[in-house]
Amino acid sequence: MKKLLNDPADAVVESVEGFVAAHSDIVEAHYDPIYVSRVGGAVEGKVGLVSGGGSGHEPLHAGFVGQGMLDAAVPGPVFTSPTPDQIAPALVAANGGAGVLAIVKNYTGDVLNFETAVELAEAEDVEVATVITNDDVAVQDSLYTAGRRGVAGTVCVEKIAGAAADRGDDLAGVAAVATRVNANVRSMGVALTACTVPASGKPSFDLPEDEVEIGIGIHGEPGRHRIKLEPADAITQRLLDPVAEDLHLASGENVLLFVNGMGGTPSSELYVVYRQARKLLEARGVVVARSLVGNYVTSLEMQGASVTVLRFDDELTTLWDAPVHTAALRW
Amino acid sequence: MKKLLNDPADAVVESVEGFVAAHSDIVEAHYDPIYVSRVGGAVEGKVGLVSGGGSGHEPLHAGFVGQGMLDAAVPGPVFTSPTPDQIAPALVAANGGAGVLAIVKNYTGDVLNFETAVELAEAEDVEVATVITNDDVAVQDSLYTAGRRGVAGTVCVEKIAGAAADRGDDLAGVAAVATRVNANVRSMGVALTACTVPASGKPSFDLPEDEVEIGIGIHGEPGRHRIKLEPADAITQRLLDPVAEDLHLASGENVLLFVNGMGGTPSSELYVVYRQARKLLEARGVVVARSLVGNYVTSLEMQGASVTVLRFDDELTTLWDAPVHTAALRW
Amino acid sequence: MAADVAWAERWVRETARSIAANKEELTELDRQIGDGDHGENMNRGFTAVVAKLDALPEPPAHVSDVLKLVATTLMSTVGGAAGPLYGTAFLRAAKVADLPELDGRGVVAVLEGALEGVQARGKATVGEKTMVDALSPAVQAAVQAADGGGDARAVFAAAAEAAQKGAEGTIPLLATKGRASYLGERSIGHQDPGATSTALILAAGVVASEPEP
Amino acid sequence: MAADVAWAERWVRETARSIAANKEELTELDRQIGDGDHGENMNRGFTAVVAKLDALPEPPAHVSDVLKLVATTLMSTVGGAAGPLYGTAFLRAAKVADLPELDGRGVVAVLEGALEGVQARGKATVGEKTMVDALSPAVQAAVQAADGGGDARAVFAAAAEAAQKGAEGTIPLLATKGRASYLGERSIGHQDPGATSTALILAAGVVASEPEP
Ligand SMILES: Nc1ncnc2c1ncn2[C@@H]1O[C@H](COP(=O)(O)OP(=O)(O)O)[C@@H](O)[C@H]1O
Ligand SMILES: Nc1ncnc2c1ncn2[C@@H]1O[C@H](COP(=O)(O)OP(=O)(O)O)[C@@H](O)[C@H]1O
Ligand SMILES: [Mg+2]
Ligand SMILES: [Mg+2]
Ligand SMILES: [Mg+2]
Ligand SMILES: [Mg+2]
Repeated sequence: MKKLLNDPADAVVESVEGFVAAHSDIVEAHYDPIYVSRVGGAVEGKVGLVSGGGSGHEPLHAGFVGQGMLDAAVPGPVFTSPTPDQIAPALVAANGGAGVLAIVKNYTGDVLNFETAVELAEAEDVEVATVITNDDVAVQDSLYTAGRRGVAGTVCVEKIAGAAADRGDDLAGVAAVATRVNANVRSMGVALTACTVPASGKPSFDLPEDEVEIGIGIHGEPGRHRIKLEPADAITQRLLDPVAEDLHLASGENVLLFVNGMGGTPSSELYVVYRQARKLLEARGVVVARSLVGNYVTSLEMQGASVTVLRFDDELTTLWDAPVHTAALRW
Repeated sequence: MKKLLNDPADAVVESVEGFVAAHSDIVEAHYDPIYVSRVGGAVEGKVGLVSGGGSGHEPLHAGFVGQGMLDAAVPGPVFTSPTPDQIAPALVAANGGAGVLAIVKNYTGDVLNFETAVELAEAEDVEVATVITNDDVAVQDSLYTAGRRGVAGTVCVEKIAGAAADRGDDLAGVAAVATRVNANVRSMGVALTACTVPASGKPSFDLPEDEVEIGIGIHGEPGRHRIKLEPADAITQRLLDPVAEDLHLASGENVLLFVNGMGGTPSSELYVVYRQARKLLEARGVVVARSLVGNYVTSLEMQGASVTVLRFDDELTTLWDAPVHTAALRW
Repeated sequence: MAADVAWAERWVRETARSIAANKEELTELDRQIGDGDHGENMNRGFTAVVAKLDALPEPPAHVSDVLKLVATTLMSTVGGAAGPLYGTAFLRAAKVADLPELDGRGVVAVLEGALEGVQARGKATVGEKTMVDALSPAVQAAVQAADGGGDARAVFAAAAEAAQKGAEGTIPLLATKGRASYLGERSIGHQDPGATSTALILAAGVVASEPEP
Repeated sequence: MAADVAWAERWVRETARSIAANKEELTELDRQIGDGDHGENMNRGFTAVVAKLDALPEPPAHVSDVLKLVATTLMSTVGGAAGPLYGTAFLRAAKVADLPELDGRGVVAVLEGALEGVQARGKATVGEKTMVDALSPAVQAAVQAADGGGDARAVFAAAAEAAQKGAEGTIPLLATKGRASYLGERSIGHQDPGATSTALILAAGVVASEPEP
């Protein structure tokens, strides 16, 4: 394993230290337990937004702390949900008196740890609503799984819910917007290589030089099936089609098209994927009204990409366009 | 070779197509010969800025086209300088009547092709000044080399010269600012892995699992020497010290600290490098006034990073802070 | 033999030792069908438990004190799915371990409490390829052993053996809970890491009840 | 034999064939001490040259027309260092090839023009591990052969042989120009890709002057 790290046990803390030092105008860190919050603390009267989860998905979530998005982010160990005693103080710190929305990706660990944390925060008189994101169409949502995973679509939920909180919606309102985004966003990913969790030092799975994993999550877990490497256009279609179909996209609808890099794929390749995904949407009569291309929800140094589509309506478009000022997303 | 590409021969064009489609509010592309320019064309009365070079360094340069930075960017084949007949039309297109500054990284190929292009543009009555960037301290600037390479510091030159052009400096003035930035910026990089040029399909060099290359450039070329893998703090010191010494940084000086990813290294690791580089600067009494951390000048999917330091004065700081609105840099 | 607070402390320390010794194996199992952190997670948790035990100003008075310390420590250090699940398991176990010493029936109650805790949080039933597939047969075996008049040690030994068999029995199962469920059919053929750590924890309880040499 | 426009066209087409056949080798040499694109670059250029030749409404009239077409095409399709250097080389060569047919002296003039062009643009002298190390001995050998009364073919053959030796002679050299110079000492022990392509280009000229079978 080759990484620019010191002791793997210190990786998360040292990375957070560097992150808040580089962006000290936007974020600050609390240690022991560790979480990242907006400089200046909770905004009086605004609904607070908190997310968190295992590390290794940077810039998710700390990179999205700042005006117009999150108020706090809680990083667990790499690919491991943070603990309730880490999450609860972040929930409390994000409360400006109007309550807090917890945005949780749908993994057993994240859900369970946030559940307990919410109980702890409520015991300190913080009103908390929780929205669970589950946009990954690679997982069939049925009796036979833990339910769809929350992946890149989480960024859309965080951005738009952040804008709703900023314009003054109350907790129920912000939660309703977040739920609506989650209901209208779908993703699907591909891995060209595995990634290596620093503490284990071994690749998360073994993938022959001529094969790719379709339907991967963001924790270096293997996907649903393997195929021989294909041209980007063909792979993109394998990602876009299930997304479009699961959303029941109709001709004339407006969408956000978001091509997300898994961490180790150069942006030139992401734009090749974007190009084809857009063509396929346009062939369906769908209008790509907004775009996002880059590494936003990653799996360490994994090579690969995911395609996310969010169905827009006028309100969601306006909220997407609203100003955001975070380390990783800014306009 | 595993990449999200179609025919490698089409990679540059398809990537540019995706890029301009995703950022159609900022950039547009011209094909045959291919270059990228600001939507709306040259700004009347403003000095135009043009850069270019081999592809594979994205977001450099097309990602920096937009308000406050470049007016046009010319992508060559991967790691191969564009040709004069590609560059010349971009120079002409960027001319708003006040002349054009060409920002060229110091490689024999780039310098020679821009030279001819400038002659061609001048033949069309466009006044052109050229600034050559050469910030890479890994190469000793002596009789025995083609001179230092232009690497990540080029972003600083493009950003600050862009701001100078925006505030209305004339061509000589913009060129002087660019020259001053180049004189005060130094970089040094490390590679953990090689990268693979799509057309060749082979890694640019072979690096054992326990070794890293110190002093690499941005074309997948091997560095000056190899060492056994060390902790991030030790490697960072090997990058930062030569940079600080070459700049003769003195206690009390203000700098921009820029940690650049080579493309395949996750941002969590870049922040670990940033943390240590900042500590080392502070130990020298140097004030880190501004920071930039991310993939800005890459070598395809290479894993690694470079450390860039720019000595600030008040004017350069103001110009760095001036608004910029490009696909890859925005504030 | 009856299981007293000294036994409980030995159990926990032996668990920590065993988890550390099997850290790589647990992680490797999780790498196959999960995200490759289970060994790391459990080891972080039990290392913290031992540190907390060592730092106690005076030795714990009751079995339930030990189990409660394990519960809160796992909850606040393990994270992931295993943290809340084992945390709740030990919390419920602590609640029913309200006697100074546990006899065979007492051990059954503790194990039943643990199973109840895991199922209350995780909603998994037998056959879903989770730690429930080790813990549930362990409870059944414990009940049988207690019905047959077994003492604490005998009951625990029966439970541990059944847990081990249960863990191995997860190999052919298709996962429908936890991360492994995302793999669908591909989860078949691998042993569940959580069931494996459950078997290790129970086996450690048997070692702890062995007469000192 | 004298070198006429038909020969020039054969030369160029044979060069394109040879470069394509040796593309991988050139790239591999460039991978060792450069950025691994020289084969790709040269092949892109000469493929374009052949396409342009094929597309001409009528065959070129003069040797200089062929060389000029090569020059402008390489300049606009090769990029990198080699594009402008070979482009300028062929441009200068075209300027001196102003006769319908070249004799031995004519070939010398062409090669001298090419060398002058490369040096005007690239500022490299002999021993810096560049294409100059193939082209410069080629010119010397050509002069000698012409002095000895050699015809175009004999002069070209002498030049090609010397270029090949010169290219091989770059192996022990320390690069001080071009990308390889960044490697310092580590550039020693590898053959320069540009010198190698120069040798291929000259060798193609000899093949082109072989009597048709
Ligand atoms: N719903 C559940 N009920 C019971 N056990 C579960 C459940 N979900 C997961 N587990 C157990 O947790 C184990 C994984 O733990 P761990 O790797 O530490 O957490 P994570 O999956 O969050 O990385 C699985 O092997 C399984 O035994
Ligand atoms: N200054 C120079 N003078 C003469 N030849 C040079 C010079 N710089 C580079 N070269 C030649 O160019 C070759 C490299 O060409 P190529 O790989 O196509 O370009 P690049 O180095 O831009 O990738 C080198 O092998 C060398 O022979
Ligand atoms: Mg985990
Ligand atoms: Mg090149
Ligand atoms: Mg796990
Ligand atoms: Mg080259």
